[in-house]
Amino acid sequence: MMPRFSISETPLLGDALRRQVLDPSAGGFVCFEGWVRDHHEGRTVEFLEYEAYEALCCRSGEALIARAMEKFSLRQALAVHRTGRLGIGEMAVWVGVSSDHRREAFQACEWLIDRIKHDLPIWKKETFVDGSSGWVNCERCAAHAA
Amino acid sequence: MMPRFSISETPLLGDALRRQVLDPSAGGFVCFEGWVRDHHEGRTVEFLEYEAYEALCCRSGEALIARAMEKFSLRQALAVHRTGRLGIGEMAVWVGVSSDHRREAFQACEWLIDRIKHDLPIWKKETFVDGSSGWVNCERCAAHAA
Amino acid sequence: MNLSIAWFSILREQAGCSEESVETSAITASELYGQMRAKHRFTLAQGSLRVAINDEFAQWDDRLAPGDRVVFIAPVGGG
Amino acid sequence: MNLSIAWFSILREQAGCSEESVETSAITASELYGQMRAKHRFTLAQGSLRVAINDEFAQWDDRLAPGDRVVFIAPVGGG
Repeated sequence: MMPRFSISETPLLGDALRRQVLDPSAGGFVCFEGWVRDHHEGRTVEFLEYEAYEALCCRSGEALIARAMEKFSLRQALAVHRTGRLGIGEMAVWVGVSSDHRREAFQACEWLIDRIKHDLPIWKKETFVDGSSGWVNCERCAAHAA
Repeated sequence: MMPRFSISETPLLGDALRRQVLDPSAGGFVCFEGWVRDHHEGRTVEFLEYEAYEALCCRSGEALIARAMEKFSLRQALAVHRTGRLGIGEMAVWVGVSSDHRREAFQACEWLIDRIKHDLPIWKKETFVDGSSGWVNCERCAAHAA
Repeated sequence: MNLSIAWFSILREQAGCSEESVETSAITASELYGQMRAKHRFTLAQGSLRVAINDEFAQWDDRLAPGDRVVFIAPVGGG
Repeated sequence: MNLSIAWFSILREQAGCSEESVETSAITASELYGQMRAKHRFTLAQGSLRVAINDEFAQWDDRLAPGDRVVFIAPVGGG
């Protein structure tokens, strides 16, 4: 079986991914793309770096997608997360689902990206134009622990 | 200003539409595509025909998108609806939005497709493989009225 | 007065044309639909329709003016 | 016993390597993190981490076995 969750070191191409969830019985398709945006908490972002623990991501990602397909009666579902250095506007993650009706497609797509962001071991390091940088959600709790 | 809502007699190309909602300040993009599916209420669909009252669709569609952009703090938003005869798997409608955070993008995209389907004068005629056909939501209430 | 009416979807099929010019005594959109329903034997009652005048949604008791372009809007695809 | 540990993100930077082989007396994942935190001077307390053993999420009091591959998972990007 083709993997439904994967990690990619190269740019994500939405159109090619979309073709993998086409299904003649599906009436609705919803996709989410996460883009690197130029600001975070009022500061100007220069670039991001994503790092993934790939073996665990793929295993857990497949399980999440299988669960979503069952829970929301999907026809097809696919998700890919980028790693490496990404500039402003680049696509960091793509999640696409197709289902008979649109309601389930919206719910499933949002559920999947929430779970992917929350559960999977993928880290994000921000570098700002002022030269400062840090791992999101790591530096602050580290400071508290110190 | 470029129109944000339009009617198209020719096939919709998601990738080209997506490029129109790119924005360096957006972190999330959500799109919905409505596809012609091969079944409806247990019957096998052969093709669909969409007909639109274009002048009113465009005027009301622009107003819906402007309202969504304000209500959900979107960066960009765009919607296009097909007309004419569509075979199984063809794209009938495309709605895409970008925003700083994904939550608003999901809400806005779903709100927009709901309003487009409910409010705009776009009609759908189904033709089944058994040769029967009818305008969705018109034949049944017509039968009741008769 | 003289008005134009554009027909779409099931009403277009039942009227047998996409557009017509009518000379009418109707004062309101509601009266006009009554006349047209009798003329074209439309199956749909007014209660299931909406109406637009000059490409804007209108009320059934809105008064018509000469040259208005009227469209009666049958139920849309929805879902 | 001998184990391998893979380091990611902030822990990789603070450890100064991506992977290391360790000879340890630790019985549980929790004890192993305590030893590694002292060795590498990690800023993150165990309470903010998760742990995986052999590419599956594990519990902190799970017992380690020789040859296990352990990964300590710092807080992820989230939002």
